[in-house]
Amino acid sequence: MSTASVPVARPRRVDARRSALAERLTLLLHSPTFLIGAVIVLFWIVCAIGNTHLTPYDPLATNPLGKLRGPSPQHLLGTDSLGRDELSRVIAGARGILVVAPLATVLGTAVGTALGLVTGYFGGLVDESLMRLVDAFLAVPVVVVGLVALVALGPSTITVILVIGVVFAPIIARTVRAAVLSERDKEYIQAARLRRERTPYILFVELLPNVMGPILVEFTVRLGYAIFTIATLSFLGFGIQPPAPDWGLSIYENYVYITGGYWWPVLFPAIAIASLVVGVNLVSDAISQVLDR
Amino acid sequence: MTVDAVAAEPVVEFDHLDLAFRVRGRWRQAIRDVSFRVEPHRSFGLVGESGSGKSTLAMCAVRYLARNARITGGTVRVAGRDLRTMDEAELRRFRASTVSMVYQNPASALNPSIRVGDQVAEVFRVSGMAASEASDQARTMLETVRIADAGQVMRRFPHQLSGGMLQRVVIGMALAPRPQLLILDEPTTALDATVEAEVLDLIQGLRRELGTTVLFISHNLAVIDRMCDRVGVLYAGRLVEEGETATVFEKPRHPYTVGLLRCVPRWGLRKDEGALDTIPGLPPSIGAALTGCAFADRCALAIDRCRQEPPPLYEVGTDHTSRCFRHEEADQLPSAPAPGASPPREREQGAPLLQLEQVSKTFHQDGHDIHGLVDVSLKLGHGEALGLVGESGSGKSTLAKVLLGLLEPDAGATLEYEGAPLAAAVGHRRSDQVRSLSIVFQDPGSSLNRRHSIRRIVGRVMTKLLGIRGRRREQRLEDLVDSVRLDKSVLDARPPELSGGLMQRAAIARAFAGDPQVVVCDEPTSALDVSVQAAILNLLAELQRTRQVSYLFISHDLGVVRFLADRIAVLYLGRVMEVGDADVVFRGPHHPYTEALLSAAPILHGEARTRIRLEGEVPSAASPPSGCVFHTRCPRKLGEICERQEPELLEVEPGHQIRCHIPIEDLRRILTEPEPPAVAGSRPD
Amino acid sequence: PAPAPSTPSGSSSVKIKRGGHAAVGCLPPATALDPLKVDDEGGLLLLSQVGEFLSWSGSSLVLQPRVAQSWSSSSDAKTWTFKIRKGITFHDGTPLTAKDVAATINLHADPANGSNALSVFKGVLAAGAATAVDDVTLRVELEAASGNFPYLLSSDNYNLIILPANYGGDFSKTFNSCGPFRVTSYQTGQRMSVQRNATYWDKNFIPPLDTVDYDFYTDDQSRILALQGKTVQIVSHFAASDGQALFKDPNVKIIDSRSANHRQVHMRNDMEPFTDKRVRQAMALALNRPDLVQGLLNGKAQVANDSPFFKVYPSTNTSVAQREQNLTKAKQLLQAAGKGSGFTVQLSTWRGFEIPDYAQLIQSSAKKIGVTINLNIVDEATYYGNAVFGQSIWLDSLMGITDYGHRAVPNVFLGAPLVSDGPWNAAHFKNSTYDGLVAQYVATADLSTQRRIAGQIETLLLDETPIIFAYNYDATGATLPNIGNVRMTGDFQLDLRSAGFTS
Amino acid sequence: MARFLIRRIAFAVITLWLLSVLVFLGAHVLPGDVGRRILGAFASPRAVANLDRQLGVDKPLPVQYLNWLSGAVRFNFGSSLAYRQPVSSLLGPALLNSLKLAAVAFVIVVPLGVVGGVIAALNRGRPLDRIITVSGLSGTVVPEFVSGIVLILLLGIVIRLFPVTATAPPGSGALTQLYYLILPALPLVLVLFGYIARIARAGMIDALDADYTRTAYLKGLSRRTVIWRHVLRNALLPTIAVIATQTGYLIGGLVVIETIFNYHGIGQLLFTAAQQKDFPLIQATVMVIGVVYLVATLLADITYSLLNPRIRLGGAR
Ligand SMILES: Nc1ncnc2c1ncn2[C@@H]1O[C@H](COP(=O)(O)OP(=O)(O)OP(=O)(O)O)[C@@H](O)[C@H]1O
Ligand SMILES: Nc1ncnc2c1ncn2[C@@H]1O[C@H](COP(=O)(O)OP(=O)(O)OP(=O)(O)O)[C@@H](O)[C@H]1O
Ligand SMILES: [Mg+2]
Ligand SMILES: [Mg+2]
Repeated sequence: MSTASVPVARPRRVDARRSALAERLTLLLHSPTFLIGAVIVLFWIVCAIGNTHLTPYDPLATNPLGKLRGPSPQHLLGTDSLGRDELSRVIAGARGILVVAPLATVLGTAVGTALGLVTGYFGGLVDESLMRLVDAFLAVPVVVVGLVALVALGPSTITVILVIGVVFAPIIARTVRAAVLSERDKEYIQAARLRRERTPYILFVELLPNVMGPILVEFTVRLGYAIFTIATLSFLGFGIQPPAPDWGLSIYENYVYITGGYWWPVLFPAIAIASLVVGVNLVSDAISQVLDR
Repeated sequence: MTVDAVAAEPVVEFDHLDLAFRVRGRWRQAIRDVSFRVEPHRSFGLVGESGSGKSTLAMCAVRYLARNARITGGTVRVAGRDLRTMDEAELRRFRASTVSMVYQNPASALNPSIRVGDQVAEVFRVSGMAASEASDQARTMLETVRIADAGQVMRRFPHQLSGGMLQRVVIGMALAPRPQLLILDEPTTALDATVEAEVLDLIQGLRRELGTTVLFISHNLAVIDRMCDRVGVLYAGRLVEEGETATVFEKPRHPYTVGLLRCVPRWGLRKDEGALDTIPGLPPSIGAALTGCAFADRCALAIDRCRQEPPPLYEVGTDHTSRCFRHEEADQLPSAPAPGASPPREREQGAPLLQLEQVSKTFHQDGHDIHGLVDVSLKLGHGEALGLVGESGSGKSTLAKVLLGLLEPDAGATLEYEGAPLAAAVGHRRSDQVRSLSIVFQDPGSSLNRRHSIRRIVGRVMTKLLGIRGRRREQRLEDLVDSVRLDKSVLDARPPELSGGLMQRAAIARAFAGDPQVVVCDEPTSALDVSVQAAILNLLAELQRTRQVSYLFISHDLGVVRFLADRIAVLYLGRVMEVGDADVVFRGPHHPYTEALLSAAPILHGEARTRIRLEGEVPSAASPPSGCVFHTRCPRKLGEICERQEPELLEVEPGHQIRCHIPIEDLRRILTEPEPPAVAGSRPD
Repeated sequence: PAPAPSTPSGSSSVKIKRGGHAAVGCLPPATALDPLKVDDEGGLLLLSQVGEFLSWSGSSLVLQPRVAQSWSSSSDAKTWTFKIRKGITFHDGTPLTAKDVAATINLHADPANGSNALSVFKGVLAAGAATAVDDVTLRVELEAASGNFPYLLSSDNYNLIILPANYGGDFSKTFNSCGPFRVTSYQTGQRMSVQRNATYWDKNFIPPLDTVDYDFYTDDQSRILALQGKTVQIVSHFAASDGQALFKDPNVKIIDSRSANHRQVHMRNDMEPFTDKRVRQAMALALNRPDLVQGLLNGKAQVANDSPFFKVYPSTNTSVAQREQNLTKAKQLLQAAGKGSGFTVQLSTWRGFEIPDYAQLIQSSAKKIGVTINLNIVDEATYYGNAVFGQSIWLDSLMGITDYGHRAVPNVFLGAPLVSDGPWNAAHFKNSTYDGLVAQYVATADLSTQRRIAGQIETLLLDETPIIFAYNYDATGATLPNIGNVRMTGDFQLDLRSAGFTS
Repeated sequence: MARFLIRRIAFAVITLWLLSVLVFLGAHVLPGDVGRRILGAFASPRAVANLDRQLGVDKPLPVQYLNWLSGAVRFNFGSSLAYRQPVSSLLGPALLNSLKLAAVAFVIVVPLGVVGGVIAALNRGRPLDRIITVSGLSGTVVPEFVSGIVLILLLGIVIRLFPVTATAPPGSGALTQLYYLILPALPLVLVLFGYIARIARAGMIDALDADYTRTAYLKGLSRRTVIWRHVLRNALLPTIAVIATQTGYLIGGLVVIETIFNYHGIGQLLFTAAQQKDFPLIQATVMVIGVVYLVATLLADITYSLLNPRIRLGGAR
């Protein structure tokens, strides 16, 4: 039945579009924001993986008589209030936060995504009531919710992950919902309904891949906030527990000494936290900018 | 401004202009060596497919370039001045007095938080006029663009005005400083045909009145034909042909122009009379390296030379240039093959395939009832194509969705398919019924899941609706993409990797994947360029012929509907105003609304017959007018009865129904009347 | 550096000028100021400023008479008679008599009132035991002999400020007692303001300061900052472990007072692996006590010898040898106990003072003898739970660190945490010989006999090591250099009766 | 407009109610016996049970909730377990203090952030833009306790520019109080600056790229006029709403800042309440924080709608 004179259309642009992806990647690799961020994050990832293999001393080895020694050739970043080597603790501290924060964020993203997909897709009463609940939840700052929950449940790494995850879920749900709202009226969803797909299929196979962009961006942003929040909770004494070489905890433990001029056990973990959050956010910023183009 | 002083030199002059955009880190050439000039008091049209660089050229003429744009060569002179040499203050004065611009979307062209009057007055304030005087001038200007109650309108914010009204305001604002040059960039593309016609009339009138030079940009050849003295055809950033509009459209000398002109469904052409001409392939993407003629890949006349060196500009007639080595043979561009001979369809006897009775659909929004559909009854026969026309918001898509079961109609509606009742919701329909109805949406970009491969998108339908899997499915998939004239490699592509036309073909493949009996096509070509549109229409016609499906074909383009539809239903505010065989509906006697739609349709080659113009815009479906819902805009309103009583949809001749108080005889008489009746706010000249 | 010798109360060492306003940076009271309920440092400090006790247990650990002029006991140490001073008036002007004192004692002794002092009185003093013989004579009949009974009614039992006989439970509104200062305003969570009590009974000790503010600071850091920033002139207490900055600061005067404040590291004697005393001994031998004293507490502590007989107590038998770190011996002991390859235990404690640091130091010491310790550090309320067996991490955990405040005599430390039926016996230590020795010790009033029995107890506890007592630390506070005569007790009660700006 | 307002207020009320349920449930699902908390670890179980009955905490949850809610609407949140004082008498002064601190931070940061964002947008893509955005971003993401400590070290201890506590001596004048509040406000300013600047920048860029801006330029208006008359108005409108939502983060930050600076505000109150597991106080504090947030966003929305003709004058036509 094909008529010879009617040419068959080939996807001539396939290569062009593929290379658009490649161009985005190059763009990312040429973005100074991304590069700086990535280098910082990578540095800490290496520290997290290398952990005690990279540290000059055992980060847990105490030496009460050698406490609070300033930076010196033996202890490049000095020692903390229990005489532990600060450099070793800063390096080893990367692991905890780089495990806990991503886990918490993944948890929050997973739950939030499911929630956002459902509320956004169904709309109506489900959406209204869930969103009001989310509003109520969000009326209280994350640190406060985290603090109260950890007080009640008792601080431990697992509870920190759970609490941060649960607290982030509504925030992520909101973003996902907004993305879903702009997707759900698209006609491919109607097409799916027309072939009578089940709701889970529509949600997870049709919708989800199309809202991955915002989810990815939100994930990286939340990751930054997770580090921020966990460090803050640790600083308040409700996060990661001793003797972990956690940065927030180190600041909490050594904070009382800064007025005495013992700034190093506070400043270096502080720089570590700041650099990691800034790094993650630079990466996140660069990704969202490139996705926007 | 004295007309004679500048008469000697052109108002706009592009001289070997090159321009590039920086995209994803690379400079990409978008305008290539464009030269043309517009003489004073003339109107120059720029046509070309989307992305050909029309708007970019316009922006060059006001030196308002995107941040990532750079002029890489050539000059632009407006009113004798080289724009590139102006400093800030000069540029400002120049913009204030010499040139104005109107663009596509009037709603975004006005500042949402400033009153309309102040925005218009601002134009006068720039030249140092006092506030009260500026405000008076603004009112006068608004009256000039025929805004009734200008005083009222001036106190409004943009969001309180309709699209047509806004565009008038914008045009008024543009003309306020009496510029030498007015640039119109698709000024009516966002408007309904009826409103478009009105706005074009207005522009035409004012231009003559004020003697303004116009640069008119449109992708619509008919609009250019109507509005412009000269035309330039832009292709991939190159001006491929330029000349007097009449000459160029009459005797095009570039294969691209020839192709473009042939793509448009000629007035009255029907699918059984022949296929539409098409231009295969795609324009090169922005920044592509071009060694030869940019069009060579798509040109049936192309010879080796065309691919090796860029053709120079040939003088092909008086003031007529073409950038083609084979400009002399351009009109010998091969035509589409003879019709696939779909024989004129015999009038269907017996039971209709699909029947809708008393379908109404009321939406509830913010406490308002919006009557999307009101008592619609329609039939669709076996293998029949029913065209559905009407302005935006008339309920076309709503009807399609009700039919498919995506929207549940109000209680009291009956839907029957092959004599069996059809449940309202798709979830409650029998699976053979679900399979039998399918749809091609308007925008393939949003109707195909951009994260899934075409194989998955189309194959999933086969699996879900036909239960076919594995090897058999693969076989069928290949057959299907073949029958929609797609290459098999498309199966592995994802929608964003495809052009609009290819995507729409894939969407058509999906619609046919479940072996449907009825395919709803909701404006399947309006998101596409004309060259692509023609191919899609041909394909739809061919598929109907080979697969014996029925279409519910929705479009606002009467030419398109005419080409494809066997019967036509005209909707207005959710009501069927007229329904009948396509020939009859086009020939008349018409419902006044149908008549107005036909009059408004811009037609190439002076075929147009301006009969009646509609005033204003469609009333809100939340509060439709009393009586005949059309009475507020009807130029043939009888009188008080129209406001009081809603007319019945009456069968005026066999197979032809009209909903109007005017007796059929009178409607027939109108048809033969030589002189169109005067319309309120009449022609400017 | 040697601790400042404690100057006997009453003798001014510096010249002070009268008048002025001073601010004290102190911990906020954890609860409303109720003499019955106060059990925290912030609260007891404030009570000591407003209230007056029968006697004052200063840094010498020798009682100084206050409301009581003198006291004596029957020969069996079961009946005690106190002579009450005449001419004392409450802040509201009513005169104080022995009736008020008896009422106060009985108030605390009645279990129905849930006084915090009950734990001290338990088994010694029952409700109604105190009677006013006349306006100036108070007699107290004990349930069991107690050689050190006056300490139980002294400032050492910080709840026991003397209240009027008609006390109605509204102290946090009236603040009516007979101490050197009277309250002018009280803002919960922020500060208490007082003015000198011009009618204070001891005319030699009418405070030179006109007014004093007690500003509440939750954490040590901000208190220290406030002192350095001269926002406050006196800091009632900072943990010696946190005070690094102040010890170095030439613009700050440290006040410190030897005390019996200490931490007990209990090991469950009834649970593996601590059922074997050799394992417990090994744990104790792993600690380097001088390092702890220096490193953890900046030298403001003394090494302890795994019994509550700290060097500060006059009754302590110092001839018993001090236990020292000996890793080799510790490993041998573990080997002998069949734990040569080490083991893993969990150490529970709560987050406060230097305790988490101490826990981490124990952890790394234990590591040296092959013992892995996991830390479980919770908040205070969680750690103590309901404070009864089965409902308290403190009493149920395999190993834990518990904070014990200062007591002027070791009786409480010898009893509740160590005797077989002791309510705080977190170590689950059951030893009848020990119980007998303690009973003997408590009933003894004579110092040399006390020392003899103490020697036996010390030896026994060193051998059994149910609990590690590694150090007892000084009470440390600080003032600006222009403030003089601030004195402190081991309980961090301040004696500002002669404090003021130096002239 | 009226419709919008009613709807908006109704939403706020519903949200508030949900918040009260969440807070109440939170405090009751969490472990902890009220009687035990009051009487302390060493009280007898009988006394604890007695007290529980007196306080009504042995009643079914819905009854307790209603009791609590009916008190809460009258600003009566019961008694603090730790302080044994009406919670409201603690909350009032603390809230006032926090509002003072927040106000100082806002007064500094809002103009700074908006101006920063506007400048960045006007220099889009240039180094100045990058500097503002990246430094803003860095300030935003660094926890307050980190920046707070560094600021204390620098401004309070090394160069002694500001006092290191937040509370001015009693009886000091407004200016002195302000002086004491600047250092604690700075970490908050750092956090918010980047955020506000970012939003203002985005709003500006949207407005700069909008067709109506092009229209304005093509009218021949000067850049100045275009920006002041056409761009800023539309650009900064969304910023208002965003600034209000930042009160949430602000209060989160207050917990830390007030702890570091020993400032008797709602954050410190919450932190001590949390440490002491003083649930009535926690409940009330969290509730008050939520109310402050909701009121702030409500006010912002109302301001926004008053300034936005689209909402003020209702839908199209
Ligand atoms: N700011 C920009 N940055 C990058 N590319 C641009 C920019 N503006 C336009 N382009 C590209 O330049 C080409 C020409 O665009 P232009 O808008 O002039 O086309 P047009 O003919 O007006 O099309 P349409 O009919 O769709 O309006 C297109 O490929 C477009 O994608
Ligand atoms: N989900 C909805 N909620 C409220 N009103 C709706 C909804 N969908 C459509 N409408 C209204 O119903 C009327 C008919 O809309 P419909 O989309 O069917 O028009 P249309 O003829 O397809 O217009 P167009 O040519 O613009 O596609 C319009 O007034 C529209 O505003
Ligand atoms: Mg364009
Ligand atoms: Mg439609």
